[in-house]
Parts: sequence; structure tokens; C-alpha cells
Amino acid sequence: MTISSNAPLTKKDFSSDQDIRWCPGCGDYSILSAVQNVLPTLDIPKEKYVFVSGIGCSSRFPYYMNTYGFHTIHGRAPAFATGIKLANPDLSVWVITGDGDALSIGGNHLIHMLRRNVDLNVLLFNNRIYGLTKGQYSPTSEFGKRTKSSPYGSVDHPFNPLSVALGADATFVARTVDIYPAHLKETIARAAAHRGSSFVEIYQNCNIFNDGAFSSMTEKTIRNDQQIELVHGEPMIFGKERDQGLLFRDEGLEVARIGENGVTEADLLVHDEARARPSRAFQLSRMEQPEFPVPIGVFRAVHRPTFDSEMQAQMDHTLDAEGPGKLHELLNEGDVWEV
Amino acid sequence: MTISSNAPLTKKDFSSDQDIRWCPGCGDYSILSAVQNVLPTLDIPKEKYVFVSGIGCSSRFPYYMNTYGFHTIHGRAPAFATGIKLANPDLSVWVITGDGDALSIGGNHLIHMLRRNVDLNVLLFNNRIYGLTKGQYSPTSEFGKRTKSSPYGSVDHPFNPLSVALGADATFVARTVDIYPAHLKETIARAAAHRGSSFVEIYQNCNIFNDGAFSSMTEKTIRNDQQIELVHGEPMIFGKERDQGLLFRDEGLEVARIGENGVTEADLLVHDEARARPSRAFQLSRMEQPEFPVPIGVFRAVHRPTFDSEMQAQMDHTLDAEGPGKLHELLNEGDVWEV
Amino acid sequence: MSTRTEIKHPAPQQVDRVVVRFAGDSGDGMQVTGNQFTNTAAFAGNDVSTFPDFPAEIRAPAGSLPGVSGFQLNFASHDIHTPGDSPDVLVAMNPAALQVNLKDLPLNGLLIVNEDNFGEKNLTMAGYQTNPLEDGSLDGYRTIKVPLTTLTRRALESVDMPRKQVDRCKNFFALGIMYYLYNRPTAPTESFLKRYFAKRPELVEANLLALRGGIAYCEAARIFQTTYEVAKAEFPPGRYRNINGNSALALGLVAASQQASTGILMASYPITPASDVLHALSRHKRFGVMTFQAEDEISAICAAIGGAYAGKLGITATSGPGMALKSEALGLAVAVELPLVVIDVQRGGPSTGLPTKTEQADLFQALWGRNSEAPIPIIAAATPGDCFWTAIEAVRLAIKYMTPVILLSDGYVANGAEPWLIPSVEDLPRIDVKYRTDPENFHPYERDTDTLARPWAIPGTPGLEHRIGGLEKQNVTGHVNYDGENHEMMVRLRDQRVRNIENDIADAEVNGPDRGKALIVAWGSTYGPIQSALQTLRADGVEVSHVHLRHLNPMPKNLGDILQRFEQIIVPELNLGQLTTLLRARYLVDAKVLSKVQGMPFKASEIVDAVRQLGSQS
Amino acid sequence: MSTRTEIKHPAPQQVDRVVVRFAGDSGDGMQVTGNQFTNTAAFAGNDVSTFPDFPAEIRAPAGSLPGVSGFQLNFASHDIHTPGDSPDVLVAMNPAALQVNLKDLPLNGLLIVNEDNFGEKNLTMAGYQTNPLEDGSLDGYRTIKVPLTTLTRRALESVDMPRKQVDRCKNFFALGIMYYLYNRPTAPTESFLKRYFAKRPELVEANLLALRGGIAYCEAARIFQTTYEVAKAEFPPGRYRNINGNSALALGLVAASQQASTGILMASYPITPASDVLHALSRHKRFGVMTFQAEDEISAICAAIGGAYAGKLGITATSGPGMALKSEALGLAVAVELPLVVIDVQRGGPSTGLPTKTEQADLFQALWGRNSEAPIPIIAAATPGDCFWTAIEAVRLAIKYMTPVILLSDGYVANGAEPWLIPSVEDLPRIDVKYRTDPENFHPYERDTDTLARPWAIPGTPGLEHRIGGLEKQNVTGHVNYDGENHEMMVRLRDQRVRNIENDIADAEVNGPDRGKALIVAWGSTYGPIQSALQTLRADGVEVSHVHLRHLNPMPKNLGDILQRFEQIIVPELNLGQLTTLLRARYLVDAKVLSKVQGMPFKASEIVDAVRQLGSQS
Ligand SMILES: Cc1ncc(C[n+]2csc(CCOP(=O)(O)OP(=O)(O)O)c2C)c(N)n1
Ligand SMILES: Cc1ncc(C[n+]2csc(CCOP(=O)(O)OP(=O)(O)O)c2C)c(N)n1
Ligand code: SF4
Ligand code: SF4
Ligand SMILES: [Mg+2]
Ligand SMILES: [Mg+2]
Repeated sequence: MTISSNAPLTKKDFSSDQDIRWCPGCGDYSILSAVQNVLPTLDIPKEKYVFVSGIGCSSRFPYYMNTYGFHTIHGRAPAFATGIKLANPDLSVWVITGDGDALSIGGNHLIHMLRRNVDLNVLLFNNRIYGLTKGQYSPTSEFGKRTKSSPYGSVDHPFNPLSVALGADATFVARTVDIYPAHLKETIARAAAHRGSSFVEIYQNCNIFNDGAFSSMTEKTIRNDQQIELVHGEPMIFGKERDQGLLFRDEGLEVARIGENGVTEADLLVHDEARARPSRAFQLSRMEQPEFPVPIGVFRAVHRPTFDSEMQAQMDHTLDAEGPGKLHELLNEGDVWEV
Repeated sequence: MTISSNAPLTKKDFSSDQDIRWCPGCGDYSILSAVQNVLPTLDIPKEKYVFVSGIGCSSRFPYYMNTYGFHTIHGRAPAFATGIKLANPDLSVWVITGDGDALSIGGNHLIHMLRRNVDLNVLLFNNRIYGLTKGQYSPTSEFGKRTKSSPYGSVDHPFNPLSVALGADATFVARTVDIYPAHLKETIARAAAHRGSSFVEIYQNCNIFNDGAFSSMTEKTIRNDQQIELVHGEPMIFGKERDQGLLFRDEGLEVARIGENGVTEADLLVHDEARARPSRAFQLSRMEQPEFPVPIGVFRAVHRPTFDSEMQAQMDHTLDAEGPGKLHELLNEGDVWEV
Repeated sequence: MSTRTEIKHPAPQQVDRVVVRFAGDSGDGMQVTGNQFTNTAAFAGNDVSTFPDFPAEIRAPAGSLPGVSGFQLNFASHDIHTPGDSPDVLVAMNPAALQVNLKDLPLNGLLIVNEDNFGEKNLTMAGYQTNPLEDGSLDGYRTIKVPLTTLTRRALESVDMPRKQVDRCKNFFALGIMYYLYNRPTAPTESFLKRYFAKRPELVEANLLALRGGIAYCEAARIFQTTYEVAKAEFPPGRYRNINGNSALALGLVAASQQASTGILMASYPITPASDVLHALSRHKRFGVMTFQAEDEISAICAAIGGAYAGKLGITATSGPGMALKSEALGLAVAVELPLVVIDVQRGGPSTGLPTKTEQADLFQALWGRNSEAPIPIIAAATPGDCFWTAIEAVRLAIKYMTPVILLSDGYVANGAEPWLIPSVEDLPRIDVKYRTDPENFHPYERDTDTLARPWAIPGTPGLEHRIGGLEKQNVTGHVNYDGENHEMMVRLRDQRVRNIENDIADAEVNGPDRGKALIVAWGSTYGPIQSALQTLRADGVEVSHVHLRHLNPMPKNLGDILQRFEQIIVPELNLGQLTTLLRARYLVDAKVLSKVQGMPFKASEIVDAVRQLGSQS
Repeated sequence: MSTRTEIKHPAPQQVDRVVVRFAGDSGDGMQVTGNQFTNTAAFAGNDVSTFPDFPAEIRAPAGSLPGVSGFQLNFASHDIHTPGDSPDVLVAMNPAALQVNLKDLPLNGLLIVNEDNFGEKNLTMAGYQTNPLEDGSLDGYRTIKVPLTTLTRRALESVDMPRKQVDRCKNFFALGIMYYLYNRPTAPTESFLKRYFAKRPELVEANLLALRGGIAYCEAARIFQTTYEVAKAEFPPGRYRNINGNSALALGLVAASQQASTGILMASYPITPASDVLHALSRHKRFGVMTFQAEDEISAICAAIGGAYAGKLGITATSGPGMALKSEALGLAVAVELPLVVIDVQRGGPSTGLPTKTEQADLFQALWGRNSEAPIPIIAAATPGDCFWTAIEAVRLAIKYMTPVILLSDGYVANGAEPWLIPSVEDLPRIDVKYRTDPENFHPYERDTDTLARPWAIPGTPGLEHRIGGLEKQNVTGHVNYDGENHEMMVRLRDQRVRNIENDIADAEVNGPDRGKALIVAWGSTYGPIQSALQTLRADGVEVSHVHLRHLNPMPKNLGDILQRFEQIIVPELNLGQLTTLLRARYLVDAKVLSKVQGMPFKASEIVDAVRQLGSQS
């Protein structure tokens, strides 16, 4: 490892000199800021970071990071990132993407990257709209949404991004929100620490084309009743008075009020992000309003060998076992004759 | 509806005059035969059937069906099929695909079709190999598989096709096996009856490039202990002596022996394919050998409005509400002036 | 409030043509302002031509250089073809707009600036060290400083509205000033506001107050010594509307599908500058138009082909990068011979390139961007209104010849507007569709002897069950076939079927003498600038002819003959010479490209200069 | 068992060239048989050239016409360039093979058939009404009927093996017959069998018994009156091996990456006939070659570009439809200027087309299959062995000019084999890689003054942090930039950088007089047939010259001059005239295409005839 300098890095080291071109008020700003805050804490030299993105408002992110960056083409960032990580496993690779970029055109690359468990971090800015192309519905827009391309209301049933990721055997799956800086930073740091593909859905407000998309859970007044923070090893509890929680009943999840019907805190489910099978995390990913509060936090974090390390191990092992290749021998392999 | 003839249809009506070009012994034959057996029972005129496929051994299927057929390009059959169904919702549309076609190059179209719930039937011939291109590993091949393109063993963690489908909110998800003709036919008939996207994974033996891929569950001698047939409303029971079953314990699934530790048949989970949320079906999809028997049957069958019917309803409703469009008026819309 | 304001003004001076450019921040509403002026001018009987110049796909910080949005329009008492090479009047709402646009304003041009916005922060963002309003750098222009923000606030004092919203009305104040200057009626804008803000009457009022405030200010402050008037242009009689290219495309597609009674399945994925075609068509359900926003461009074209297979007119619209993604499926469309219209609204490239800028560099991609020999007819639209007719022609060819057809438009034509003579429905070309229904002797690849088209036999038809696909097929039967001679025959049949179209399209017309020294050959959106250039050149006595190609594959039969009759051939293109290459290869003539690749249309003067140089060389 | 069998035979007759075609069912092992004969001939010092002709991608029923697999080889005592126009000997393992291949056998040709397979079922499947072995229809040929199945069973009586496996050995029995006929040693095949079935000694034994059985049968049954011998050919001295195009490509890529010390990230998705390049490279981990089987072709090229960004040599290989899918990403590769080698092993199209057949129709796609102006250097391999050198050249250009390079091969070159003079490592070209490391004055788009290449600055290097992408960039700084003039400059710089390569490649060489009546210009795999044709033509005193282009973009600098010096230019291509179009457009010469689109290479005679016709016209 080459260390570029001995002084500890600061947020400023990660800010590029390019003017930021997001609308004033866009949720992207706080995510940028959170990332710039987290990276200096990670003990990775600046030159090892690579930010890879597709196309979209969110995908302009790399330009604002004073790191290596690759603004690629629409939907393909996971494929580029996979190539980068394979070519140099020593890099810290980040994929920045939007709901359209990752889940519409890029859905296939995303799920393949997740199943392979390439060691990199995906931040999916979900604003439930195509921002850059000025407001068409996306695969996470709600059924019936009226947009430029759906004047009569969209008839698309939306994806649940976390369910998609879990269906693809993702090893790290989390959700956070643009306007919760502390949670955002914490989640990003967790993602960075995870070895393998870390998939983080970030609810992000597009105040121009889809303002208030998440206000039904983030509005200050209702927030505590409409969301639940998943914390590993802690009971699943929520509510302004922390008097509600999740129970496992009749083979399914249920919201219960502590103190009512004899429910005590001890009855509540305890969140375990490390369960070997993804079924519980999947079940949590299905919690939707109005029946349930919206979970945020780390749904799943398990270990599985990463694609890049397995690939590298195979390379190394072959080299060890067979010795470095000799070009002369390779050229002269097989049936050879002399004239 | 136009009925082409009054005589009841038979299997022969569905066999085209083209020579079948699969290897002798290929599992594809029995699937073809099953489909040709099921269709005459469906009360749909022959001319309403359209078989759409991508590229692969399996994708040659339409040529052998004496129906309308479209052998398209690799991975894109769901997109073609969506267009066909939108253009004419009156057709019975079938997508025939392979593990490479559907899950490698075509993964994105597949999951989008499933979330939209386009009313059609997908038969995915999973032989865990690329047959047509002569034997490279596929996204369902096991980790470590040695093939032409992975002489040192593949380091790809495979997809679980049913989990992928459920992660994408599929409304009908089933699994069956090429060599179980009765179950195959039954499952295909169920798929045909379902309104919405029916996703059927068919374990299919490629005796040339991946012979015996499923023998660890289909071998006659072990079959009963290594697989479990899911039947709606029935307890989940299996074993040669039908003495084993599935329990829900410690928030997870477990195999138990009836009669041991006080377990009775009444304790066993009862299969409910119609649960509103996909979590249970997802959990079942995670059952893998050696810990569990492999489930076959219908994992999930729920109703959700189909994309094509919603789209058509919107067309019809607009027509009703606003009346048929008049071209003259359209041309003269907005600010118009006379010279 | 709804009464019409009569504008009082000094006796206006008659001019025959004015070019106005509005420039401001993306948030300043310059596009609305420009469109209002355009409509009003058109209503008043002028010929108009517009050029909206958006900032690129991204949101730039308010007041920054990349955030500048512009709208130029040309209105005249005679036939015009372009938005004008350079503005007579520049309205600059902030320093950045001034910085970006001033270079285009000729000396002594009229410059109207919002002086309220020339504070230090904005000046710095625009890269000014000193204030241009004060440092004498604008001395060469007739500069009028207007405290637009202040005046707008004053005009709207009576309205109870947040300050931010009040300030948003300043574009209408500026529009009022321009209406005064050019003696325009306010009625069209009034009725627009009422329609547009039907549900928000307070905004109607606010904007009207601003508009009238601008006029009143001019009268009171007497900022102009003269006002101007542009007389009506002569138009062929008929009903007109303003139309931009993307709207015209959508209308043309609907019209054609009505003529053909097929209905439409339009499947697209949003991309600048083609998204508006999807947006427009998504409103036309009453016409049997179904739109499907697919997950990507590949899915979109595949669904459209599926739709065509099932009997609908299949349509997909995209721009360069999306077109690239459709390459593989286009090859299949060629192999299965189904009617499909693929629209490529070209933009600057390569790759993501300059998404909001125009270019004509996808011609090669359209012709050859597929594996193997996969010929597709290609046509291109010359002007916004022409998009309508080009769309109809695309549909006609697709259906008649059972083939995908590529229609090339570009950002300039797509967003630019012009008055459009509304055709009467009776005058639209008929498009006959014959779905095959007779099972007798049905063969899916038996061809019409004239067109070489195969039958359109759609699922649901009893007795016509058959299979199609991308593997090579035996002629007539359509069965999979790997025989070499059959393959060659099929390759040549597909080729011939497209070539046959040359017998079904109009001969190329020469605008000007049909032989001589110099010929301009061109295609697509260069039409406007070339027309303007011809006017100038001819006025100067320079003799030059022009052929404009709508059909690029195949080209008109007589084109070769025409080319031989000229000594010099010049091909203005917004690329490095794509049509030029085709002409040279096909006709072995020494055609020379006049190339411009700046994300902008040609200026007429650039073509004039090039033609003049030709003359001096020969 | 391991002793060498000495073949006894009547005194052989010397011939200088023989063409043998093995044809049978896909399951009959014709490819192995053909390859064995090839190796043996090469070992014996003959020049060889082969043409494997697989059944299409599908599995056909045993005994059916589409299931026929063929392998033709030409071996000679002189320099040969093609597998021969028509066979001297046809070995037909069943009626279908006879049906498909007989038309190519000249009258009086030698025909060897497995009469055991001419039962009714097989005859019917092959479309025979009556048995051709009996109905006199083979009277024109020297037919030898051999009960191959029976004889093989008999030869293997001693082996304890299922009947099915015994029957599979009959190809080696047939091979034995051919070895006898042409006096070939069995040693190479013996050692092959031992290597190949190292873990299954019973198969070694069985096949050897069959092979020797064939020879013994000939001796005993005296089915041939004469045997033949083909003397050694004259080769430049050196070490040789047989090589097919795909293997040579893989070797060339490994060699180049070793010369450049970059390592390789090869990302591909399987597709016929390119998959073998992936297969071959996946074995070379010891050489720092990492292979990634991606989920599709788009992912593959994107990963390869990612690998190039991170400092490895990025490679992807595909065929036509996969190439189409890579179009969009290729545009990005042009914009970001990274070294990448894209291999297109062309096959018959359009669309899925004829997957196992050859064609040269992706030249246009390679040149122009992208949105906007996105120039990419293109080179093509002429012969199997030439693939090695072409791969090295592709890598050299990619790295030196920081650009994607497209390498065109095709099914014929990919699967065909020829003896290849193994180069010594010292003779390979050097390839210098200079990763940028110095942060001083680093600008990601500052260009080398000679090559116009930008620096290769890879993540992980301190102080060089920078951003790249597909939006237009300012020259030098690489910042996103939408300025029109900068855009035009960048478009022209990218173009010029590719054009500059013309100064770095060899002049085109004229084979034959450097001026005259007729010139053949060609590219890629037509090389062999053209060489053969030239031999014939020159032997007949017809004067014709030939230029074979390895570099198709840019073309050699002197090509224009050469073309001007000939009266007639003929361009044999396996397409409808793609290079022809380029030559016409660029040089305004009336080049004429000699087109063949049958999924098959040219026969030398087809070129001979075309050239002769030229002569008669002029
Ligand atoms: C191949 C291609 N197709 C379409 C586009 C146009 N496009 C750019 S970004 C985008 C969607 C953006 O949505 P999302 O990913 O949600 O990002 P956001 O702008 O909302 O952050 C689209 C359709 C493109 N650039 N390239
Ligand atoms: C664009 C494209 N890429 C690659 C191929 C080559 N190809 C054809 S089928 C196939 C995979 C087949 O595997 P699968 O879908 O599992 O079908 P199977 O043959 O096993 O039934 C591949 C890679 C192709 N035809 N088109
Ligand atoms: S359009 Fe929406 S997502 Fe894009 S920058 Fe503006 S606010 Fe953010
Ligand atoms: S290769 Fe495998 S999947 Fe393909 S036809 Fe043969 S046995 Fe079936
Ligand atoms: Mg979005
Ligand atoms: Mg498969």
C-alpha cells in the first residue's frame, strides 16, 4: 500500500473543485456530505477510492469527490465496478446509482453483482422518479403515479429494492434516509466495513419532480410512529413513546403495543442481521405502510467469500501450484515439429 | 373469439412438422410433450397460442409447436412477450427460456415482467448449464463447477431462481422436474390457469453437458427423502414412509420426524400458496439440500391485477370518458390561427 | 382583469425581421417566455422560427454559467427558415446569461439586462472581475438597464404571495417590455395563462400584472425611443399552429396509425431529447395509442417488435446511446420482416456526449449499426413541421414493405418550432394494411411480387400458425435453413426489398438550376440554414442549387444524374461527413463535406461563406 | 500396444496435393478424425489447411441432414492457402453425409462410404427414395463401400465395452483406412490418444485397435489399387505447430500482455464461434490472465473497460449479435480513451443468422456501429496463424494510442488450422506501457504530442485522483464541458488520434506488379483463397496483383497511390461490398465487389473466374 501523505484525511480532502450541479434542496447534497464525512474515518488512502456511477442526477456524484471516479453509462456501473475490483482488489470501490439506473436499465448487472458478492459498496439513491430526464415514473414509483410519461397514472407495480437485493442473495442490505445524517453516516460506515457487496438503499427526496415522496414516514410529527430502526441484537421497538414493537405471531410479523394484551418488551422480536438465511431479512423488507412502520438500518449482514477474493485466490493458487507461466513454453505447447 | 374448428384439440394438433433437434435423452423432450398434452385441455383455440423464446437449446421449443411462435434473441423473450400481450390481450402467451437465457443475459427483463405481472406463462428450463454453446457454467451452476470456461472451477455463487422471482414480486412461482410427467403437466396446467405472470422453474437434465445435475434429488432410491411436494392446504410431509415433515420452530423451518420428540402430523406446517406476502414462499425457496428436501410444486399463487389488463382498462376507460379521438380535432388542438 | 390591454406607443418603425434572444438562469423561465413570444408573433401573422438552448442534462447552481438557458426566436414578415444567426436584441436576466451570450450580439445591438441581478455574488459566478454594467465593456451596445426584480415586486405589491413566487414572475415583466417594443398584442398570452394556471388563479393574476407592468413601465419610463412593428408574412392560406418537431412526430404517428387503422404500441425508455415523443403519445389513448415505458431501450424495441408481430404498429423512440442499445434487436426486426418505426432524435456524442445539444452523427449508425447485412430504410425530417410528414412516410414504408424503418430527427428539429399549416384529414396519404387471413397456400415468407414484402399474419388468425425468428430462413416457407445458396438469396432479397423503395418515392428535386457550378446536398435539420443561405446567396447573385434528401436509404433514383450535372458538390452536415461518404461511395463524385460539430445548427452565414469559397476556388 | 505400427502398402504414387473430406453425423467424431489427419500430415512435413464445417448451433436428430458435420483438409508438398475447393476423397459415414456432400465431389473422385449405415431409416432421413449404393447414381465416382460398423466391432471384439462405445470408434477405423491410403504414420495419433484418454486406458486401446484395424483391413482386403504419398513441403526452417485462429488469438493476447507486463482482464460472454477464445484464456492464470464470464456482452465489455481503467489490458471477445450489444459501451470507451481490445469473430447474419457459418459482414458495424463520431482502429486477421500477430498488433495500438481497438476474425479463420512457425519470444515486438505516476502538472486529457494519447493514470496512484466519463470533456483538463468549440476540437482530436496510426503501420504491399490492369484488394480470411487463386492465375499467365489489408482503420498511407495505378480493382468479400464501399468513398476509385454471402469461404476458383472475367471485359 502506498500512503499518499501522513496527515489524517479530512472531509475537505474528499471535495473536488467542481461546482455541484444538483437543484438547491436536493437530497443528494446530504448524501455527498455524509460520504465525505465517513471516508476520512476509514483508514484507506485517498488514492485507493474509486467512485463509479451510471447516469442520472445521483450519478454525477463522482465529479464532486476528489477521488478516482468513473461516470459511466446508464445502468452499467456494477459491471464497470466489477471489472475495476477484479483488476485491482486493493481498491475501495463504490457504486453510486439511482432507482432508474440501478433498477430499471441496470437491474441485471445489479443482481449479478450481488449474487457474486463483489467486494464493493452500492449507494442507491432512491427518489422514486427519473430526475435527470425531468420526471418520468421509475420502477420504484407507486402504482397510479401521474408523471410526464403516465398522464393517466402508471400501471406498473413497483419493485421493493431490498426484496430484489435479497432475492439475489445479497450479503449486506440496508436502508437509510437522506435527511438523517447520523443514521446515514453510520449506515455508510457499516457498508464500508462489510466485505462483499454492500447494498444500501437511501431514500432521497427529489424536491423538483417528486417532492415529499417519503414524508409519510419522515415528517417530524409522525416519524417515530411510522418508522422503526433495526439494531442488531436489540428488540424491534418503535413509537414516540417506544411503546410499540414487532411480534412474531401466526407465522408472520405483527405490530403490537407493549402493555396491551399482556405484551412485554421481552416478547418482541430481537433483530438479528446475521442470520444465515435471508428469509427473515426478506420478511422485514416486506414491511410497508400503513400496516407497518418502515424499517431502516441494516437488514442483513452475513459473510460469504467475495468474488474478487475467490478469483484472486484461484489466480494465486494456480501460480503457486504451477509456477509462473513461461511464454516460450506456452508457444511451444502441444505437438510441435521442427523443419 | 374466433374458433378455428369444432373438433376438440389433441396433442397432435400442437406438434409441428419440424424435426426436433435436441440430443437424444435431453430433458426438453418430456417438457415439450407435457405442454402438448396440457394445451388441448385448456379450451383455448389453437390460433390464440403464442410461444416466445430467446436463444438456447430450450428456446428452440416454439419450432416444435404447431402454434404461433417467435424465436427471438438471447434473453429478451419477456420483452417481446410483453409487447405481444399488450398488443393483443386475447392471446395466450408462453415464454420458453433457459437458465442462461432467463437469468444471465435476460435477468432484467424477467424481473420486470414479473413485477408488472404481465399475464403470461414462463417455463424456465433449468439445466444449470449453457447447452447450446456447448457447456459453459450458467448462473445456476454450482460454485466450483468445472466447465470449458471455468477449468479451475467457477467462483460464481449461483442464483436461486425462485428467490429471484419472489424478490421481484412474482405472483405465481412453481418448480417441477422434467422426468415427472404427471407433476409437470399438473404444474403447467396450474400456470396456465393463473392470471398474471406464472413462473415455473423446470429442472431439466442436459445429458450431454451436465448429466445428472438433479440426480441427488431425483434418483429413484432417494427421491422420496430428498424432495417434498408442496400441496396447497396439505401438511408439508415427505419421506418414503411419509414420516418426515416441516416444522416452524425458532422462527425458522426445520425438518422433523413424525413420532419422534412428540411430533405429530398436526404439528406440521400446512402449505398455503395464497399468503398475501411472499415471505413464506421465499422461505420455502431457500430450502436446499442437504439440510432440507427440495420442494416442488406451487410455492406461491396470489392475485394481483395484471399489467395488460390495467393497461387495457386505462385505454378503455379513457375512451369511455373522453370518447374516441378525432384526428381532425387533434391536429387542430391548441392555439390555431387562420391565414 | 380579463379585459384586453391596449398598448400605447410611439409610432412604430416597420422592420421585416427581428431576432430576439432571451437568456437567463434555468429557473428564470426563459423557455416559457420565448414560447409566449413565439406564439404571439405567429398569431400576429409573422413567420417564426425558434431555437431553445437548454442547459445540459444537469442542474447547475443558480447564477452559474452552465445554468444558463436560452431561447432565440426569429420572426419576420417574410419566409424564414432559421432562428437567425445572431440576435438583434438580447435579454439577459443575470451576469452569467450576459457572459455566455454577449459574444453573439452584434455591435450596436440592443441589450436589455436585469440590473438587480448584477450583485457581487452573481458577477463572480459568471466570471466577471468588474461589473460590465459599469466598466464600460458594454459601450458598443445599446444597453438598457432595467431593475427587473424591483419593478416586478412593485407591480405585484397588491398580490399576497411569497416573495420567491413574486420574483418568479419577472420573466413576464420582461416579456411585457418586449411586447411593448414590438407592438405585440397581449391577448394570446393572457389566454395561455388562464389555461395553463386554470387551477391557480392567483398565478394568472400575478403573471398578468407582471406582463402589464412591463408594458406600463416602458410607457412611463420611455426607455425606448422607437418601437418596431413586423408586418404579417405571406403564408399560403389555411389554418396554422406553432409546432415543434417532437410534437409533430407524435401527431404524424397518430395520424398514420389512424389512416392505417392499426393502433399503436409505442414502447420507449426516456432519453433526452426524445422523451417528449413518449410523453406526447401517452396522452393519445383515445386514438388507440398504447404507450409502454419499458425498463430499457432493448426491452422497448423488443416490445415494439412484439406489438408489430401481434398486429399493431410498433414504435420506439430514442436518442444516440439508446439507439446503440437497440442494434441487436434491429437485426432481428430485419430478419423477421415486421413493420416497425424506430425514431432516433439525434444529440451530441459520442457516448453520453452533449445530451441537450444537437448533432447529425447517427446516420452511419442507422445505416450500419448492426451485425451482418441488415438493410433498413432511413428517412430524415428537415424541419419541425416536416416531422409530421416524415412520420407518416415512415409508417407507410414500414407497413407496405414489412420492414423496420429508421426515422432520424435531431435536437434542433425536435425542440425548435415553426408555424405549421394544418393539413386536412382528407389530404393525408392512405395507408393500406392487409393482414393475411386466408390459410390457403399460406407461406410466411412468400413475397409480394412488387414490393417483396412478406404477409402480415398475426397471432389469433386461425390456420396461419407459423414460427418466425432470427435464424436464417428458407425463402417462402420461412423454415430454419442453413443452406448457403438460400442464405445468399435471402440476403439479396432483403437488400432488394429496401432498394425497391426507390421506385416508390419522389425524385429528388433541385432547388435552383438543374445543372451548374455548385450543388448543395443535405439532409435533416440543415434544411433551414441552407434555405436562409440560399436567400442571401441568390440576393447576391451567386448561383447555387440545393437538393435536400428526405430518403437516405434508398436515395432517390435520379440523384446520381443530378450529381453528375454539377461541378462542385458541397454537403453541409453536423458530423464529420457521413452523407458525404455515402455520396462519394455510391456515385463516385468528389463531394466535399462542410462539417460542423459544435452541438449547434449551422448559421446561414457559415453556409454562405462556404459556398462563396467554393466559387473562389473553382 | 505402444509400439509403432509400420504400414505395408503397394509402392505409393507421388502426388503433390490431396483434399480429403470427412463427413458424418455430429456424433460420428468427424472433427477429431479430421484434426488427427491434419496433425499427422503436418507432422509429416506437409503444408495443411483445414475447414471444419459444424452443423449449426442446434442438435439435429442422428442421421438427419442438418446433423451432418464435415471436416475438409488439404495437405500438400507445396505452399497451400485453403482447404481446397473440392475434395479428392470423400469419406461419408452415412446417407445424410453423402446427400449433403456428394455435390462437391468431382466426377471420378474417390468416395468411401460406411455401407452399414445405408439402411432404410437412414436413407429416408437423408431424403433418398432408393439406395444410392445400389441404384447406380454413384456410377460416376470411384466408390468403395466399407462395412465400417461391422468391421469396427470385429476389430474390437477383444475389448469389453458397451456396444455403443465400440461403435463410436469407427471414425478411427476410417482414419486408419485413410492413413493406409496416404501412407501416414500412426505415431502422432497414438500419442494423441494416450494423452487425450490418459485416465481411460480402455478407450486408448479401443481406438488404437480401430485405427490399426482400418489399416489391416486395407492390407487384407486390398481395397485400393494404389496408395499415395505427398512429399514434405518446403517450409522456412523453424519449429512448427498446427494452430487454429482462436487458439492463435489467445496466444497472441497472452504474448502481448507479457510483453507489456500489464496482465489481462478478459471479460466475455459465450457465443459461437468466439467462445473458444474465452476457454483458451481461462487456462492461463499463470500468465496473469484473469477471465470473467459476465452475465452478458454489455457487462463483459463494461468490466473489461473497468479493468483497463484499473491498469490491466482489457479484452472482450464476441461475435456479431454480441458485438451489436457492445455498441453503447464502445462509444464510452472512445470517450474515456482507455486501452481495450474487442474481438469480433464474425459469423453469418443478420441477427442470430447462421451461427456456425462464416461471414465478413461486420466491418461496417465495427467502423460505425455507435452513436455519433466515435472512431476506433480496426484490424483483421488473414489466416489462423496470423491471428497471433494481429492480436499483438491490436494490443500494441490499444496501449500506445490509449484507444479501444477492434480485431475482426471470422468463423473460417477461427476454426481453420494451418502449420504455424512458432516465433521466438525475443522476436516479439516490444510494447511499452507508461502508467502515469507523477502528480506534477498532471492533466487526464493532456495528450502526447506524437500519438495524441492521453496518460494512463490508474486508481491507486497517489496524487492523480481524477474523474472520467462519457460526457464531453474539456481538452487537457478532462472536466465536463459543453462548449461547442471545445466539442468540435475533441471530436477532431479523437479522429486525428486514430488517423495518426497510419504513420505507425507498414505501407500496403503489392503482391505482384505494382501497376497494371487488375488489382485484388481484400481483407481478413479471404487471404487464403486469393493466394490459391493467384497461383492458378499466374500459372496461366494472367497478370493480377493483390493487396491484403490488415489495417482497415486507418488504412495504409500508400493505399490511395496504389489504387490509382491499376485499371480495375476487384474486392472479394464475404458480404455485399463493405470494404468496396470504403475504398470508393475514400479514394473515388471504381472498385467492384466480388461478393459471396453463403456462410462459406471463397473457393479459389471463384476468384480465378472473376479475375478472368475482368480481363475479358477490359
Ligand atoms: C442508454 C440511456 N438511456 C436513457 C438515458 C436517459 N437517462 C439518463 S438518467 C435516466 C434515469 C435517471 O433516473 P435515476 O436513475 O432514478 O436517477 P435520478 O436522476 O433520479 O437521480 C435516464 C432515463 C441515458 N442517459 N442513456
Ligand atoms: C447476444 C447473444 N449472446 C450470446 C449468444 C450465445 N448463446 C446462445 S444460447 C446461450 C446460452 C444458452 O443457455 P441456456 O439459456 O441455459 O439454454 P440451454 O441451451 O441450456 O437450454 C448463449 C450464451 C447469443 N445467441 N446471443
Ligand atoms: S431533479 Fe431532483 S434528483 Fe435531480 S438534482 Fe434536482 S432535486 Fe435532485
Ligand atoms: S445440449 Fe443438453 S440441453 Fe441441449 S439439446 Fe443436448 S441434452 Fe438438451
Ligand atoms: Mg431516481
Ligand atoms: Mg441451460
